[in-house]
Amino acid sequence: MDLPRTVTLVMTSHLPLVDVAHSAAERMGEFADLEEDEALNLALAVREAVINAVLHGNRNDPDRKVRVDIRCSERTVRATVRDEGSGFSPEETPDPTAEENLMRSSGRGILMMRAFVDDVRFRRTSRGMEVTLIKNRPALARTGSADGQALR
Amino acid sequence: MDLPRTVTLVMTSHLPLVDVAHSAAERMGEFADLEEDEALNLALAVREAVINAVLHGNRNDPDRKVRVDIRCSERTVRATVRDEGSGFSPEETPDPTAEENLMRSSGRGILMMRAFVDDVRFRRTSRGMEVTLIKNRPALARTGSADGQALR
Amino acid sequence: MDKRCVERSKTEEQTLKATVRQIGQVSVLDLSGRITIGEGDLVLREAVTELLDGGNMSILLNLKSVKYMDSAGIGELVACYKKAKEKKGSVKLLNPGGKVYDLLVLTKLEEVFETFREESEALASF
Amino acid sequence: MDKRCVERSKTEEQTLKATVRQIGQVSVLDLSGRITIGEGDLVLREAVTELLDGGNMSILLNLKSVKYMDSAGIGELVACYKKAKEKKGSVKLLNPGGKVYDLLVLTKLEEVFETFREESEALASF
Ligand SMILES: Nc1ncnc2c1ncn2[C@@H]1O[C@H](COP(=O)(O)OP(=O)(O)O)[C@@H](O)[C@H]1O
Ligand SMILES: Nc1ncnc2c1ncn2[C@@H]1O[C@H](COP(=O)(O)OP(=O)(O)O)[C@@H](O)[C@H]1O
Repeated sequence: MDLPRTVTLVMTSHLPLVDVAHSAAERMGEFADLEEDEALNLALAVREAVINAVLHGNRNDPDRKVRVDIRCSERTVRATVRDEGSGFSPEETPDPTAEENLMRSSGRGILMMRAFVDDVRFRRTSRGMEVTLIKNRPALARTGSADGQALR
Repeated sequence: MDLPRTVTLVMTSHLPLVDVAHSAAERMGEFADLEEDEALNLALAVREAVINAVLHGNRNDPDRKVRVDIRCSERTVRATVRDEGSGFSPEETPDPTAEENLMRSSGRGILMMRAFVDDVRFRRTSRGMEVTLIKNRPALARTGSADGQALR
Repeated sequence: MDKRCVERSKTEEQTLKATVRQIGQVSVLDLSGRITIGEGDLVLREAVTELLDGGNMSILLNLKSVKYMDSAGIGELVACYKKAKEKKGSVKLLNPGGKVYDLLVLTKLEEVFETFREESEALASF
Repeated sequence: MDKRCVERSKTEEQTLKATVRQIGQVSVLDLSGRITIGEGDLVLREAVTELLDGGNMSILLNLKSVKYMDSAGIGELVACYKKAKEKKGSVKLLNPGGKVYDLLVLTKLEEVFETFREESEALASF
């Protein structure tokens, strides 16, 4: 089978460009045979990671880039979002579902990422933060039937 | 003003991924303040160039990449599509509107690119073909009023 | 905020549309599209602020046609709720669809918002 | 061609939908969506081939709800035209919208295809 398929996206730190990453992730999800709703979930997780990369990581600095690698392999489709910021420790972020945080108007992005994909991994590198979002592909897609679609 | 904004997209040579480039171009067109229809035209031109890069340039070889750089500057939004093929001479391609070619089921991509954007430039490099599609931004967008949108 | 930009920057299906129906003392805000950062959230904020500034303190957000929200969108819902409360008004929710409802549950905000399935019930509750 | 894949691979609004209305001897194929490479073109090809194979030789493609085509889409239109002609049938066009019409003009294919604005006129022409 004709895998992996990859798309890499490098964008300047402009918030409206998050939609480019959103669309790219949604389409890769569809090509990976995710259900329409699950492809949207992948896109929403990527959206949250890219928003954070632009706002918190790169602090809207137009000279800093956000890089998104989306890869469809046999069993998974995964997106890695990298920024050029100083990183953070996800375990130290406040729980947005705690009583005292419920009325905050932000702080729910990571919660949403975790809900929308099967696995979320954070890594701090020398260049910045790296967030990997992993979605399992449906079993059906991994057997013969997806072959026809691989090269259309 | 907060320019240029750029998105770079690198993808494996899989035809269905053309939609990722299409969406990216359409959104960049919108962010560049093109009318909705003109943003679609830009996307359609990029679509044709990417199809050619995948099919004719990279000949569907999954190890070869297609690279699309989309850049929104003060006066233009431009997309450059690069493949890793052996290139071609556009002036030698048959005119699809000539009587004897009208009934062919292919050969209209370059004609469409030229119709959908303001300028098309072809360049053969040592690494492959390079097609640049340029669309002028509306005058309105270049004066003060677009500022608000630049960083939302 | 420059409304023109917000509205022009997205393809038709995606821009959040907000229209008000005044039913007795209640302002029903019919929303359709998506509530996302830099666009839908701003449209929502503007619409609710306008209502509150105009003295309309009972606001029902009809979410039936909202396809999805991101964290900024749900954050804006909370911001609207708080803004109304400060002015002794209230913001309630009508008919959140599958994806939006799941998000309210995930974030535990269904415990905060009064949420209704029937418009008549919602109207009667103010 | 695996139809399931073609239909699943795109979001709802974009997949080309093709439905047939048989009016007398004429098969009207109502198309909606986009006709693009690897999806819409395949849907169109399959639909027209099925009609021809079933002995339906008078085919009217209703393009009213086709938003756009790429070069593969317009190429498929030509291929359908030729396939019908070989079998002594014909493919005509109804109501191409702005973008599709412009493309027919650009490619000089409006000189090839008989094109109608009124369905009744189109039906009478076969
Ligand atoms: N890429 C990043 N770089 C630096 N800090 C980050 C990054 N992503 C998230 N954070 C930190 O984690 C916090 C929680 O993030 P999140 O749950 O997405 O909520 P929000 O972005 O709304 O605050 C952020 O407020 C920020 O302090
Ligand atoms: N990137 C490319 N690399 C090599 N050859 C190309 C490339 N793009 C176009 N061509 C050549 O130019 C011809 C005309 O292209 P086009 O007008 O897009 O029509 P079509 O792709 O349908 O043949 C192609 O058939 C091909 O021979």
